[in-house]
Amino acid sequence: MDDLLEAARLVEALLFAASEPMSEADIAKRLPPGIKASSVIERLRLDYAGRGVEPVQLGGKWHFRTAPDLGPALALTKREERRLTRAMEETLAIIAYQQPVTRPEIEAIRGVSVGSSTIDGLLDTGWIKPGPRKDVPGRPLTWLTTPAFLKAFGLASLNDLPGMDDLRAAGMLDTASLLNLDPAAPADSEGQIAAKDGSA
Amino acid sequence: MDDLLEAARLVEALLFAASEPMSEADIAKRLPPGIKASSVIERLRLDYAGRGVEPVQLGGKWHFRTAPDLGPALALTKREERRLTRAMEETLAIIAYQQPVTRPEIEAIRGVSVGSSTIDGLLDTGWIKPGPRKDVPGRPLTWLTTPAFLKAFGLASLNDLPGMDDLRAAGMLDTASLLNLDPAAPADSEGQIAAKDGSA
Amino acid sequence: MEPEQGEEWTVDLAGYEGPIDLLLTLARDRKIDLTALSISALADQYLAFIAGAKTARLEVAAEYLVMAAWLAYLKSRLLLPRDVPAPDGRSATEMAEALAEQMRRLEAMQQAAKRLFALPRLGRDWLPRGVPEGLPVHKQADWTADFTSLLRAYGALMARRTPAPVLTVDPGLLTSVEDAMARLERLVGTLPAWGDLRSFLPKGLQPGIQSRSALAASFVASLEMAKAGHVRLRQDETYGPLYLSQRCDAGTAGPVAPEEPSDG
Repeated sequence: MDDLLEAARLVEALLFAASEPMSEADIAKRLPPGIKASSVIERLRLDYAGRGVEPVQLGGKWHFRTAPDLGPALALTKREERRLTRAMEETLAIIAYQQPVTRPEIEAIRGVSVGSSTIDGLLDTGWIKPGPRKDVPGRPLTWLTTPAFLKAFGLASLNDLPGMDDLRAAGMLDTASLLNLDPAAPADSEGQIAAKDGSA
Repeated sequence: MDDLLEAARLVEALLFAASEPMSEADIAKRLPPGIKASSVIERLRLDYAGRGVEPVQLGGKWHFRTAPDLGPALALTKREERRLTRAMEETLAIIAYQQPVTRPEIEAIRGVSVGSSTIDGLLDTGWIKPGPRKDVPGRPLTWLTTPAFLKAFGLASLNDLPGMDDLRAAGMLDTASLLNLDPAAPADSEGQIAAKDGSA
Repeated sequence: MEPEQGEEWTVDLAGYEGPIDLLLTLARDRKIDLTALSISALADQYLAFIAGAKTARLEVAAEYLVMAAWLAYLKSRLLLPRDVPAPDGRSATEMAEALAEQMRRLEAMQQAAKRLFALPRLGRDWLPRGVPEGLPVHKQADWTADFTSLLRAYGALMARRTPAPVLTVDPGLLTSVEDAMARLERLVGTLPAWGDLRSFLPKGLQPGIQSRSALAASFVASLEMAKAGHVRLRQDETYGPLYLSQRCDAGTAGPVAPEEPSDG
């Protein structure tokens, strides 16, 4: 009997049966001595390549999910899905890539004030949450993404956000330089946006 | 593209994600025209033969379940700290001091019957074991403590158990204390044996 | 308030997420490079756009106008032969570069948002396991016991086995119902009228068990005799003294005083 195959059987059964994704450490605990969890997972990934279900990492833990290309065939689009506004999408991206980030920082990047409805709408998705206050004048609240965000977007971790490495390398995620940037930097960024604001 | 493989991918995703088992008719509805559900299921069964999960029929409907031989390996042992009950404590003490001692003898001392759960619980601790049968009518089993008992209580040998005089000196053999029975002590659910012991 | 026709391009601010977004869009549409050198050209485009919007009598949010004023200022500074620092210490080139940097940043985040939202999404593109069976859990007890508690339990058991004080009564102290009845039969005829039951008790009884036993036996005896029709019983108040007399007695006299105080 092929030990790796036997271990792969066990891990696929584990991941199918477990009610939550499992960390590599959790998986390793169930394996016989001498079998590395990472090797078994790699074997499983190969076994399931091109199948209708696949093992993927989500928030640092492994689970099986249906192959994304099958979404339309599974008729998943029938589920009513509230579309996010562009303001919400961009704000979420800024929070995801630059967290912890304050509202003034988000506004500095977007060059426009962020309406309450944008934050409220994102809070409704369960994808963002308030973080600790930032130690600058006014002590603004920071914003973070939640585990539900990683789950919804099928991300293993924040480092797996698309283009994360490139953005970091290009210095695009450096919030320290942000506040000197704003060219039009009016003293008050609040209250100057009329109802036209697309984020409303 | 292999149509049957593509259909098998879809069906495995369907069965994987479905909230309940699906009938062949349910499956057929999701398949493109010209593909027979039974052929797809047969293909899936072959694909999953010998794997850790497999499509099985349950009441005429299909679902994925873990391979039965993996059941024990999937189980997780959860350790939980448990304290001896009062009945277990008394019974263990009597066995420790008076071994080899039979259950009727223990009951005579405790004044209440000793439930099976008490003996089972003590056996689970690994601190008692059955000894030879006593040569009296009914030939009841005697009970002894194990080396694990000594180890658990930090005793080098049974001779290290404090004697009656030690207990008395420590105030643990005080008749007066009987009049103030500990109200917090849990009621003995094993039921009093009437008239067996005048002091009860 | 119909927008005037024949504009060079359609003026509509509703589609933009603020002035930087508008600048970015203009740069993209006009293929203007985001270097400091071309910011001047971009500023022209922006100012033209805002002018167009005003001509079309669109409501232009203040922030767009602030940016327009700032760009006009920047452009005039850039046109100066010598780059004189502004009051805040920044040269026009630095200001232009700051603007370009902010545009690049927003552009990066806009692209990140696009890529983020292109990811396969839970519920739209993929599903997790529908109904996981769950992993079976075997509970294993880690037994803990306290030695002192064990010794205490044993001590209490042993203490319970030492003989408890027992009530022992000398049979000679007790009065039987038969004896009491014989005594009452004998005495009741000797009394003139109603007599307190207690007055029929023998003298010299020890207080306590002996007295109580005699009283209780006499009471039961009196009930038996009343049932048999030998005596009559009377009690004037609840818990009051019980009187008895011979059946034939007319009950003319009051109760006699007890022979001795009762301890009942």
